[in-house]
Amino acid sequence: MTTSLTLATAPVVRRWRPRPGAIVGALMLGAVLLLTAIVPLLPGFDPMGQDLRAALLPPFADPAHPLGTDALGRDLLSRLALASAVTLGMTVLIVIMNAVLGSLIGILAGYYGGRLEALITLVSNVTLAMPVVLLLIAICAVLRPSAGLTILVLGCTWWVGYARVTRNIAAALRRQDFVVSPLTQGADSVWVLTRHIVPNVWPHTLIIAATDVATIVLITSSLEYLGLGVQPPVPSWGSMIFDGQRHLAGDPWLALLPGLMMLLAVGGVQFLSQQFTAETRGGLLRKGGMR
Amino acid sequence: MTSVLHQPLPGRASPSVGDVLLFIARRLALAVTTVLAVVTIAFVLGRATGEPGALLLPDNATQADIQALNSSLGFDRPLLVQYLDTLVGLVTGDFGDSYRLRESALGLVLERVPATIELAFWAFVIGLALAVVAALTIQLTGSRVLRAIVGWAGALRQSVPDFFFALLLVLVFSVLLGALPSLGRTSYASLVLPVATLATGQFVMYLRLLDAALSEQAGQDYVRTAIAQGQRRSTVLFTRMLPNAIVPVLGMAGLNLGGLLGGTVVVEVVFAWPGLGKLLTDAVSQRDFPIVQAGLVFVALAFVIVNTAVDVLVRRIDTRTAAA
Amino acid sequence: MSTVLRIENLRIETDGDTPRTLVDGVSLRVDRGESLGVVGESGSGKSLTVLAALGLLPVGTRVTGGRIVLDDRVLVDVEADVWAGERELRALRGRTAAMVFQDPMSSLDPLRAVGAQVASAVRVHAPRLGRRAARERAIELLTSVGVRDAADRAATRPHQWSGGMRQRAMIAMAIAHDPLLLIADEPTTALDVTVQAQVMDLLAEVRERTGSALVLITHDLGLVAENSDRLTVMHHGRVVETGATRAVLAAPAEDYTRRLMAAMPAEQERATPAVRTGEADALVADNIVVDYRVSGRKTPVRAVDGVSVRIMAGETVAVVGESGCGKSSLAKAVLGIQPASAGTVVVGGVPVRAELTGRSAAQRELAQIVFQDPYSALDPRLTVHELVAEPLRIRRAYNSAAVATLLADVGLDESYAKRLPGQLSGGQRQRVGIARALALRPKLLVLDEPVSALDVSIQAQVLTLLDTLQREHGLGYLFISHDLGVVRSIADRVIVMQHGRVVEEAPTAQIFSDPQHPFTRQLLAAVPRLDGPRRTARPAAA
Amino acid sequence: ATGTLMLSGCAGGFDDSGDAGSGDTPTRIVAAIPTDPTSMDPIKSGALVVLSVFFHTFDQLVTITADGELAPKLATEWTANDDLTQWDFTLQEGVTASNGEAITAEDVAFSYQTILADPTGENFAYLSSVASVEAIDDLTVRFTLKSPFSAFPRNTSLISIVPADTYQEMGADAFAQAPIGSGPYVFDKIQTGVSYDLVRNDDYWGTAPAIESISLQPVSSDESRVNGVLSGSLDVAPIGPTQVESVESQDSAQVFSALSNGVVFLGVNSTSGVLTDARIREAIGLAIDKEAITDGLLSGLAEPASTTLAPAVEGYSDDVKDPGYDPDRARELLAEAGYAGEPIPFDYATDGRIPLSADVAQTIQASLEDVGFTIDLRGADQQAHTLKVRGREMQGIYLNTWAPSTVDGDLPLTDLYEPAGNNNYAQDPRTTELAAEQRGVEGDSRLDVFTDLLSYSNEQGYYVPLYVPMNNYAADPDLDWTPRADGLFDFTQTSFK
Ligand SMILES: Nc1ncnc2c1ncn2[C@@H]1O[C@H](COP(=O)(O)OP(=O)(O)OP(=O)(O)O)[C@@H](O)[C@H]1O
Ligand SMILES: Nc1ncnc2c1ncn2[C@@H]1O[C@H](COP(=O)(O)OP(=O)(O)OP(=O)(O)O)[C@@H](O)[C@H]1O
Ligand SMILES: [Mg+2]
Ligand SMILES: [Mg+2]
Repeated sequence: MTTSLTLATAPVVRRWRPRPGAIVGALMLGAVLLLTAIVPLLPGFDPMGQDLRAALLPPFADPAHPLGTDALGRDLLSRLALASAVTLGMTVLIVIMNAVLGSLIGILAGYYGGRLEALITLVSNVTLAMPVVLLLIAICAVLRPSAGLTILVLGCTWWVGYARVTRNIAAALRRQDFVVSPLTQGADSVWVLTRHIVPNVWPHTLIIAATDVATIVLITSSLEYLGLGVQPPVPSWGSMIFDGQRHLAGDPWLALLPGLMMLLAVGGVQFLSQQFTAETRGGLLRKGGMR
Repeated sequence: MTSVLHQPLPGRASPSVGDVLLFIARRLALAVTTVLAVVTIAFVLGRATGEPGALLLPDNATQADIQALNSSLGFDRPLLVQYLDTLVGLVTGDFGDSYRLRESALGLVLERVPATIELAFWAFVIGLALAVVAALTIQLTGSRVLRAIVGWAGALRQSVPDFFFALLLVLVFSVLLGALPSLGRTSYASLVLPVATLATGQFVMYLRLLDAALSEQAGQDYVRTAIAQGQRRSTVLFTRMLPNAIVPVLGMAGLNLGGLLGGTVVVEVVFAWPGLGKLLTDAVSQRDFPIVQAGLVFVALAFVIVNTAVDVLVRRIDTRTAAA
Repeated sequence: MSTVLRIENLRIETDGDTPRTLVDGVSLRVDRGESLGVVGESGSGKSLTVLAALGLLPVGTRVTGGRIVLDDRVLVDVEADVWAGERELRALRGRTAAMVFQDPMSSLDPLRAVGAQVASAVRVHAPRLGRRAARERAIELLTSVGVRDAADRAATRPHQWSGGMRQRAMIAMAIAHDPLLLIADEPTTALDVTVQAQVMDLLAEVRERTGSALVLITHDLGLVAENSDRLTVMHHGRVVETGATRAVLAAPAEDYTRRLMAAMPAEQERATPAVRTGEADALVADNIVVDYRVSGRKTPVRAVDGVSVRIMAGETVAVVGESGCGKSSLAKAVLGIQPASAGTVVVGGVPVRAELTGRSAAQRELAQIVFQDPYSALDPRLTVHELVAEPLRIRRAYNSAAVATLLADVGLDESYAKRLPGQLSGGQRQRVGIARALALRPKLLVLDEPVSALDVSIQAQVLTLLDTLQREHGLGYLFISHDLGVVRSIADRVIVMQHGRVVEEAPTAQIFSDPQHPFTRQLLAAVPRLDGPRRTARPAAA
Repeated sequence: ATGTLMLSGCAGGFDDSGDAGSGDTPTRIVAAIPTDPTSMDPIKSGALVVLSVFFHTFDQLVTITADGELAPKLATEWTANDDLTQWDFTLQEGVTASNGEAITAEDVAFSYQTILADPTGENFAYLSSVASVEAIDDLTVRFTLKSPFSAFPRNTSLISIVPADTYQEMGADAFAQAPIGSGPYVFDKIQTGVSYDLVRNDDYWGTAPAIESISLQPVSSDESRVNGVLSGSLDVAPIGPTQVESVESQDSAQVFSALSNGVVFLGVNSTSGVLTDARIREAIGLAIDKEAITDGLLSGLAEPASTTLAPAVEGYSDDVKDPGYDPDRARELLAEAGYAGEPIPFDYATDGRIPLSADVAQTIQASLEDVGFTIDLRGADQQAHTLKVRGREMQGIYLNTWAPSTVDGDLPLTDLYEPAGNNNYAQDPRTTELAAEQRGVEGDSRLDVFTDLLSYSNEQGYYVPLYVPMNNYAADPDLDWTPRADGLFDFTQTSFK
């Protein structure tokens, strides 16, 4: 059931015809990336420089700080750019780690089955049953909380979704003739795994990864709230929103600007990922009557 | 007439007693190993995070006082003994008293469970129900516009972190309109905002899954068969496509509900909702290990139970998986 | 008068800014109680035409011209701007006209008991019938289409039914309301010949009883010859020829019809065998046993039970038998994909281990397989060039000239090299599969139903190709098929299997002229032929 | 006051603790406390936040008023012998617990003795100076101390008196579930970590408070507390300094601010690395612009501190000076000391006791780096931070705060300057000596010792006092209430307008 579903929705290489959602998504994400890339090149870029006497300047009030300043008088535009780079960098790392780890585990489980699969099921159950936040708090209590630690912990615990999907696909692929065929021609499992299973699995991984970007950004920002993650004074979207939240009544832009960044990036990725999902075949239920 | 009709009935509609027992045994083994593994991880991490004595006494307590407290809590025993003690506690259901609150840890956890279940349940049910309704509407009307609107709204919702979304809800509905309580668990009204925060997220997730699954089903031949018999499209949608589409979604739902029952710390913090998540995160940071152990056992069990229930449900809906 | 369905000048196009014409000015007519055969190659618009008649066109296509009249009701008249509504159509579907679709596997809801599905087909147009009564009627219907113990079986779900039985259930649903018209869109393509014969018998019997007209869509000319009164031949979305079936087949007026008939495998054996003596035997398989372990069962399923096969170089040995008799399992055992649990395999004079992993790369190269389904045999992500290059790369013997030669061998020119499987027709895909199999110069080629998914014209091309290659390279073929016509035209020897055992083995000519085993005879009798017995006698009433 | 919206008629599931006050002035108060209280057994439990409950439900021998003065409560008067080692407390007559049990000197002695018997209890540390307690007669309790202690009565303000017979009959565990005391309020309902509901004790021996019922509810998030007050779910809640301005601008709430009894300071490990050099320690103090922090970052809701004691605290003296803000001098000192950019770890707690701690830490980091320091900023959650402080694991400087709940300098002094003190890295014999000395003297001479000690500390740069924060509260606009310096709630004098 599940396998037929996943196989049927398999994104096949087709002509590149962008959908409207994807264009909007690309624009949204592009805006964030552009900001991230361009702002550090501007002369006023200084995400760390404090000036308590110029704190909480509103946007557009001071040409030196186009988007205003935060509670410590730091340039908001610079911090937004740096935070975007930091958060996106972390997120991408975490997503890649999980995607690679999860797909690897899933593919091996699906391809080899049997005991290995049973073991992996157990491990993923334990991983799911153990709340990540608790794990992270506990680990941070031992080691110093840092962006690296967050990346490591999240990067090693969020893979179950990938493993499940890729396991199903790999198990289905394993029975496909085109996977069996190279074996009869003298190839070994490594050949089959690398040339046929992985290339047919990774587009699915990519789709999960795209939706995961959103989740991971949200999770890391929630973790910032608990002090686990990027450490001040380096900004991240999460910490900027949390810090800004305190000023929501008086100086709402402090929270809203990073929120907007997050909206643009996360929403952008989601819209963009719709490009890769299978064209929804409306089937027979779209039409009524002859016309 | 040839063999086709003379072949024995392949498989049985209802699984035999042996099958059921085997299934139960497997599930139990999985549950036990999962809980054991979780408890062990928690124990190891717990011991690595340090002894709690210093956190329990006021600032002017001396090192000697702290030492005395730590050893009275049993931290001076060999690690293995402590571990075995934990396991014995696990079996007997006695996790000891919370270090901080000096009450039965299990009792404290169980005290929070209703609040957590209430939140998780409503968020889950409302999210799923709305998603089903929306997905069915999209299929029935075949409206691209509707699908686009719902899709975009969903993407927007998912781009706002829960804590921020919750805050915005509070600002609008509690502070501005004064229509709903902003915190606590005092009346049904106080359920609205936390549930809304979680349910919207759930809704978006399930809608995506369901819409994809239903669209998948819409292209299946059996749908065409039913329409060609003169069945109403809505009947086909409800009685044929939905059960087929819901099977893969249920698997996800199981995982997800299991996760929700583990607590939703952020929402609990924003709404001062007395749930398990906050209790557990506090307990971890305060090194209140009895609560951590009891809570994790509950979370792991909830997870296993929910997923077993989902498995059973799926096997009931789709007997093919039962045969395999 | 007595016309049930009349389609005039039907035109179907795709939606969108640049519509493609899929069906172009098709006209056809079905009279009461009559049986109309519709033939034509794949993609010629057969299905769309009849789907349009019930307003079941798939999303993305629409009627843009012509008229459809069903039982004197105008469903569409584009010029007069008449369009039947969903309500009106619903009343007709299943009652005036009912359909039986090709794939009985996917045409039933996998989650509902078959009986319940039949019952709901009953209740659609008899809403006042109680659930109980509908259930009883469903069992009655199932019994009437030859399902034994229908009452018991009704409670089971489709996956517990065999293909033939599912098709019976489909027919039971279709005749629930004694429709004036039955539309059967390739109702037997997924079934083997014996079951196909049963299903066609059943349809004839049902029509005898109900007096329904039949539209039979297929690309099997033998099948229409035996089962239709009139014949419509379609090509590229147009009707090229219409007339009384026997007359058209006896003297095709149109070029396309003639070509179609020429592509049918000749009903005679190969003239000149290609067997090479003096070379090592392509395959000597002795006493092969294949067991499948099935979870929940103590004893394994024995799919192949002591089968021995010997194939000389350049010889084609066909394995025939009904579905599930163990043909594919035998092939897999020879290749080691599903290791034989007993028996020995010697390929090209080299004894090899039972399991694939136990065979060296060189040993594996000796035997190659061409899979039945050309769709799943090729990695959708690789180009034709890459696909053919793969076996060479595995062997580290890749050069692009060799790939080009292989492609040329199977009749694909350079322009195909860059295409993806999705951009190839079934026959072209099968050629790529063959090129892949040939790349390693095997001694033995196992062909597991290599043409059953292809329509006759393409099938003929592939068979010719196989013949040429065999003569050139002295390949031994283990040719698995249930299409006896194909087998007759290509095989030197035939092995007939039943329930995992060989029941008869003989040279092709002997099998066809003088079958010994009753099962072989039964199999032969079930093959539809142009001059086969007619099942479609019009009921006297008409 | 609270819950403008209560769905009535939805039976079950919730305790519809609807508004009691149907008249014009509400008599129920819902207050948010920032953290979960611990056990409701006052013998075992002594964490600050619990005191907000115990002040209402139990009597203590003495009490500390909102402005930090010592005042009689259960004890009407107290006297010490000459060397301040023996204290006699005379009790109020006719006090009964809410279950009718009379509270006498026996009960007081029992409460103290039980605490003293268990060194692992939370309250034990407050009584470290006590050798023994005995009831002399029904109304007199005598404390014998191990050494002279002039501020001893203040410590008794933290110890709640339980009815001895009841406590023993019920046993500690059961008592914690349904505690009984002699305070102006009695427990109505305890939901651990959710709400602590109190109702007025109509048989209270003292003056009856105006508020009929109190509900104390833990709400951990700043924003939630503000919104709770703004939306009417809460009547009073502690809030952060950044929220004050916006709450003030709203009609639906008012703000109370009061200078606290605590000081936020930098702890300095003067025994390791470059910080062993006094010049470098001095440079730290000189590099930090305290006024910029208090006026800018904290919006004026704090005052620069010059000593490790807050002005409200007994022992504070204006005479103690700190070197002030002089970044140039700091640079000179660094150059003199030959500081070559060795990184100095700077630990702080990301959440918890110090509002805006992350911002404060970052400001300090920036100021220090401005004069040439290399600072390695390390955040951790409050508990991990506390454990590190307690374990004396800080390697460089760290952000910390000390707020003596007795509002007396003795507690912080013990911790900061005596050998066993958690924050005491210097282990300087002189500070040890002075800290002990103040206990044996009273009045102005005690103040002199304090002045010496704190001045010496500043000179040595053992700590860098930063600021005295204000406790800020958002409250119902009609609430008539005085916030306490120690940040605890006491609603006995409170009413609605
Ligand atoms: N939904 C659709 N959208 C666009 N084109 C379609 C659609 N369905 C079918 N077609 C095209 O219409 C043409 C006729 O299709 P149709 O299914 O009628 O062929 P057929 O004669 O039934 O072939 P086969 O024997 O393979 O079933 C084909 O070229 C097919 O690709
Ligand atoms: N993986 C498997 N596990 C269990 N039983 C199997 C498996 N594969 C095949 N079988 C059983 O083995 C028997 C022979 O199957 P096989 O596929 O060899 O038949 P076949 O002759 O090739 O049929 P067809 O014409 O339908 O392809 C069948 O009864 C089938 O159900
Ligand atoms: Mg067709
Ligand atoms: Mg087969």
